[in-house]
Amino acid sequence: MAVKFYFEALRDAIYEEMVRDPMVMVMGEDVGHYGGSYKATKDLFKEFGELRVLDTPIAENSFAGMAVGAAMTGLRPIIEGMNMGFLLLAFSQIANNGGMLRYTSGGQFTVPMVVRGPGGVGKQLGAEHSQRLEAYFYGVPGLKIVAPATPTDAKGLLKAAIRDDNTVLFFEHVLLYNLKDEIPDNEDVVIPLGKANKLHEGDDITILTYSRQVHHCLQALKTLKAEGYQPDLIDLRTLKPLDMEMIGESVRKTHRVLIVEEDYKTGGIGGEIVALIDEYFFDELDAPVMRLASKDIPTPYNGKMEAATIPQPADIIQAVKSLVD
Amino acid sequence: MAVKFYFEALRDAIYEEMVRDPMVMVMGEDVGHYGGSYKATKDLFKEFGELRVLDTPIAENSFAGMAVGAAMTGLRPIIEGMNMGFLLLAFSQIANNGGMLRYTSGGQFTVPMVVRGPGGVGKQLGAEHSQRLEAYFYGVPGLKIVAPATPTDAKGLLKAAIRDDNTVLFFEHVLLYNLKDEIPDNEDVVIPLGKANKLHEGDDITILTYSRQVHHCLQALKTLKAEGYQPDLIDLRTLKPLDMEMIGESVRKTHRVLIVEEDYKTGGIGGEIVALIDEYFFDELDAPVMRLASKDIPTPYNGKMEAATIPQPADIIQAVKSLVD
Amino acid sequence: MVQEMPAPTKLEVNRTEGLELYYDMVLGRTFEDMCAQMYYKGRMFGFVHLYNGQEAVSTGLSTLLRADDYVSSTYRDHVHALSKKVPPRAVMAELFGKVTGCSKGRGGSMHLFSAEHNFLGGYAFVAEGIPVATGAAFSAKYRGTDQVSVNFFGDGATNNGAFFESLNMAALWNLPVIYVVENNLWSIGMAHARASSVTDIYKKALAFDIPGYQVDGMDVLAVRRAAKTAIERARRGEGPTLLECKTYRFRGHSLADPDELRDPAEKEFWRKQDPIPKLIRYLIENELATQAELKTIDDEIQERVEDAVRFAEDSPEPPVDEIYRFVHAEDE
Amino acid sequence: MVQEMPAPTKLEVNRTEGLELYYDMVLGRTFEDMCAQMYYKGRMFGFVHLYNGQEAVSTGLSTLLRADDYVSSTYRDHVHALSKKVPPRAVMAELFGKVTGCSKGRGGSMHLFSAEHNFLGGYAFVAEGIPVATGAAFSAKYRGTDQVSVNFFGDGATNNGAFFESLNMAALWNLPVIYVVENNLWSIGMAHARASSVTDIYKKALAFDIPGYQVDGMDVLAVRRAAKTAIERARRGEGPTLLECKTYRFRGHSLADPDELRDPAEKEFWRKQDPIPKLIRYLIENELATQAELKTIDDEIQERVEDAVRFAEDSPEPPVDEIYRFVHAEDE
Ligand SMILES: Cc1ncc(C[n+]2csc(CCOP(=O)(O)OP(=O)(O)O)c2C)c(N)n1
Ligand SMILES: Cc1ncc(C[n+]2csc(CCOP(=O)(O)OP(=O)(O)O)c2C)c(N)n1
Ligand SMILES: [Mg+2]
Ligand SMILES: [Mg+2]
Repeated sequence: MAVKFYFEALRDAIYEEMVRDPMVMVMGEDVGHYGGSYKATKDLFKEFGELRVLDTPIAENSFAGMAVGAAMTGLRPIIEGMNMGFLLLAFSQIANNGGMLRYTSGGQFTVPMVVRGPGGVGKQLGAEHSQRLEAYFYGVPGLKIVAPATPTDAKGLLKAAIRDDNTVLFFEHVLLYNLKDEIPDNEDVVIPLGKANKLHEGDDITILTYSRQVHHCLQALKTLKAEGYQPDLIDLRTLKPLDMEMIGESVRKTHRVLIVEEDYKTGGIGGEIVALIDEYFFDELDAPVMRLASKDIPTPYNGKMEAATIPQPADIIQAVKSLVD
Repeated sequence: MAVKFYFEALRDAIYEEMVRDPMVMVMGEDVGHYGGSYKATKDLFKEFGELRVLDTPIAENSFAGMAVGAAMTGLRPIIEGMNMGFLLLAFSQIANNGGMLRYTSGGQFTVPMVVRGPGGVGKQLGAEHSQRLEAYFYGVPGLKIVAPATPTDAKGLLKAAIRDDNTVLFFEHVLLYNLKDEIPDNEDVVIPLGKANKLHEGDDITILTYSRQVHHCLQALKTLKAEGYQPDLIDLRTLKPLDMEMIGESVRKTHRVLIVEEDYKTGGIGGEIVALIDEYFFDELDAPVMRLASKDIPTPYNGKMEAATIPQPADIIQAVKSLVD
Repeated sequence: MVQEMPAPTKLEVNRTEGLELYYDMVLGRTFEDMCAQMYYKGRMFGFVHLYNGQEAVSTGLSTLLRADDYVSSTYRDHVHALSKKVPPRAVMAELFGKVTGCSKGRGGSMHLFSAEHNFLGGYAFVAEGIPVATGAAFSAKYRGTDQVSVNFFGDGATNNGAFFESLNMAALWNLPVIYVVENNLWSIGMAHARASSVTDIYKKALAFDIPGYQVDGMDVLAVRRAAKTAIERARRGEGPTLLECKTYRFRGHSLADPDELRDPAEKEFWRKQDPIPKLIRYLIENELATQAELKTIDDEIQERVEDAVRFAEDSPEPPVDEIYRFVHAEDE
Repeated sequence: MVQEMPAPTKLEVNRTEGLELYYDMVLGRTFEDMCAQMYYKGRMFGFVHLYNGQEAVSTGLSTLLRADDYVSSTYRDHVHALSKKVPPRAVMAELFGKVTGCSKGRGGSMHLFSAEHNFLGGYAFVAEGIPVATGAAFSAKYRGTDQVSVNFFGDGATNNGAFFESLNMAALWNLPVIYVVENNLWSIGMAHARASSVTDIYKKALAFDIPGYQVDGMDVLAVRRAAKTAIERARRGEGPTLLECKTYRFRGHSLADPDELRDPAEKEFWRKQDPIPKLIRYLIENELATQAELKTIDDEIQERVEDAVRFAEDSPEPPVDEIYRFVHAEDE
């Protein structure tokens, strides 16, 4: 085991996959000489050269399209959005071609591309740098969407994403890059996409969450356990496709569900999860599934307002009590 | 009363608003000399000139941004997406500025812009021309989203959208432009945003739908009524904000809900509606809210496959029976 | 860097080459005319954009390409696919929505693909294929092959950001890509001069320091000459070229377009430039072929296109229960 | 159309003008230095991009603008706002996240706005403000006013599609807009020459047939000269201008940037071009001001900036229960 930061875990994953497969390459703004805005590709260009770690101009739409063309013809590009929000500019390439081209080509072409970078609400970065694209892209057919909460998951899921033959959107969280964790080293950690992770076994409520909110839930868990609550805490990890098996198994056990998400409540992923739980496990529910999500507002700059925008541990504790008691 | 096509109703709305307010103008590809891909702006440039009916180059990202700047400084631009799908290229301008700029500017600027054009699944137009952006944009804070199903609603809602000081996404349906309807003429038809429309009173099930699926539901209704079913059929018309009042009143009466939507099931608007109904009316429900939506696939070109992709009247009839019986 | 093309040498093509050019252009023309018939007969739906009038561009480029070179296109892609040797049967069957189509009936007119022929696709969004073609060129360079990537698009696409972003990157990295602008003077109902502040598109190459050429897109030999230069440059790893071909479409934008805005005199003027009769005159004058021989080729092509229709007619539709197939890479 | 600027006439500015330029540049410099202090003291958060070194550009343009002219910027927007006369108090308070800030504490460093001053905003996405500024120019033309719209952005933004799309439209419709490129040679850690295939940005005006100028962005008088020409042209309704100002930022990209990639020699070279000492020499040599007078101005500005900090410190935060306010136009 070795202690690694989240950003190091990402870098290790990219490094190991580039060593394993010469077709794996990275492109994006400042991924080369600068090492990536959060150092996830630090010094990789020194080892692999400027073509495999390609510094691009500020042209998200076209470098995403370039990645599509490269992926169709044998490469496995990893594109970094310096902030995932900027990929709004590449929405058409990611949706039309990353998501749909394999289908429209009748299965002739695959687009094995990973689109990764920082998402989520940071520390007063302002509205444009605090978007939650996982919700905007959620409906696009053909895409897989991942959002790791820990260094170990970051490494294992990124390696799986790089090896996946579909286009995978990989949402890191801007406030998790400096999170530390013990990671098994000199060993090939690959965590399959589509599998959630049970963080705490309990039977009085199911908590479904992902990315940074996992840590808010873990914080809330301490208090809740001290007060005798036993939540079944699940880190979804892969947002699309969802691990309905683990979710169902938990719901059948707890009959109560709380979703904790950092994306906007309206149009967020939580709504989809509620609908799926109703569809498959409605009779198991003792209460409506509750969504604890960000407020439906552009993220304000002011610190207190920003904090009030996203779910906090206290909100989670309160929500759990309101559902269980 | 006068009989009008859906595209004529749109044109009348734009014409009347341009006459009423000199700051209202239209911009987009082929909106001028060509009259709009579906003739919604036919010959308007002759009356209002080329500056007020502005033919733009094929540059969605920038003409949307131009509309933002124009709207911030006194104009009320209506931008036409020749197909709404193309506005994926303008996602950042629409989300960042149409949706969020008023907030980030502390309320100093408003962006009274209407983004309109054909959406939905047409007749074998292929995947890229058959997208459902209402779902992709749904989470963006600050936006309003409208989707009229009839010529009267098209006219009344478009006039309301043009007068609204927020950015409004206005989804017409590519297969409805030639729909005919009686419209009260020489009279100012303005239909407020946010108000749904009850198309049939009934008490055994609530059907929530919008745009072209309204007509599939009306078709299904004939059969259902003949067989003694009495659905409460609601055309949502405005997708954001939703008319929770009318929805709630209906749910309290029927205790059963079917959502019929043309957008993708996964990540569609239906999921949000299910979650809201659970949140506010869970105890009223005798059965889980059911979603009848498009399959989670890029729209195939083949006619039979395309038809199988979206909900058909027969599916609606079957769904109603499965819920009511 | 905006350069003059070398003057034509007396005899540019031999008999075999000349006949190949003729065959390819007539195949394109005949195929598209048949599409119009089939569309009006209700055999194909959606937006169908025909290539009539622009054949010299596709033929002039693609007849010089290798099988392993890449071609990508727009929604006006039937003939680009044919020139890259995608069989008429596979293209026609796709337009009929049949499982034997080159996209297995899932794509349709605007989404033609053929991995086997390195035809990277029709792209339905304007300018969408430009970055993709640039990426294929990047891939060739990355893998150390000498493959060339050719991308066809229209004048309207050159006002879109992706055009400029891509040319800049191709220039920065010396990518083996050829940007072929088919300047047919119109973007649906928008005249080129109303959409572009500088109408000479080849001059935009200056902004990226790459070679830009303007050629008569109604003269297959002129296109071929420029194509040779650009392809050799790309093959040698010297970088991209912007090639503007002045051409014209003989039909409306799509079969749904009333085509009311283009001046009849303008249409008439360009009809006289029809690239096929022009090549015929060249072949006859230079005694590379006789009228009789050309007639034989015409008949052969007519039969081939009719065969394509029969094939499409007789082919099965994709089974509806396979509707989810190909969404993910997992499903074969 | 890429033109040479007229040679400087002997005395370009009178005492009043000279002192105004001096005041505006020193205010920008002093304000930004204070921001750095406050950031390190934990008074402001997020990404804070300082303008040190580039003052001659903002000052050279905006001191020639009218109150009703429009200015828009990027995330590096503090000084552009100040030059457009947004009070230091309002800008500092915004950076502190206070309700007295120019965006009421909702926007922050990258989202400064002031309707009162026609400051159309900081835009946090690269090149995002370019179409918006173009739209404001369109609006002026539409409303028949002679307002001018000035947009500041960096060299990196000129590789983005929005730059090209916008210049084309501004040229087509002769919009009164001035595109001011602050070419500081770097986009974060990306050297301009690695990102742009043609490093002379002003030459890209050729692709749109509009005037393009390149000026010494470290010389406020040179910038002012070009600005005058461009503003008058726009005011007369003759159309857009692309103005490339060669400049340099004296600090890292943002206060979070380690700034390890730029060669110390390069930094040293540019430090010597500091526009403020350059203007001081000019004012003294031409006897437009004395050292003592300038010192008085420095003190005045220092006090004004400290006052802005006190104001920001003492101002209240926006009430959290107003968190939904301003999402929709309906809420005042
Ligand atoms: C991004 C995008 N915007 C708009 C359209 C609608 N559209 C289809 S073809 C076309 C005109 C394109 O003209 P040009 O590039 O000259 O190609 P041509 O059709 O003349 O071959 C337009 C506007 C589209 N398909 N994609
Ligand atoms: C669309 C978009 N992509 C990437 C970024 C991240 N980013 C912020 S500033 C910057 C560099 C911009 O350089 P330049 O345009 O030269 O302006 P400068 O910072 O030098 O003033 C980048 C890549 C962004 N903000 N927006
Ligand atoms: Mg054209
Ligand atoms: Mg710069």
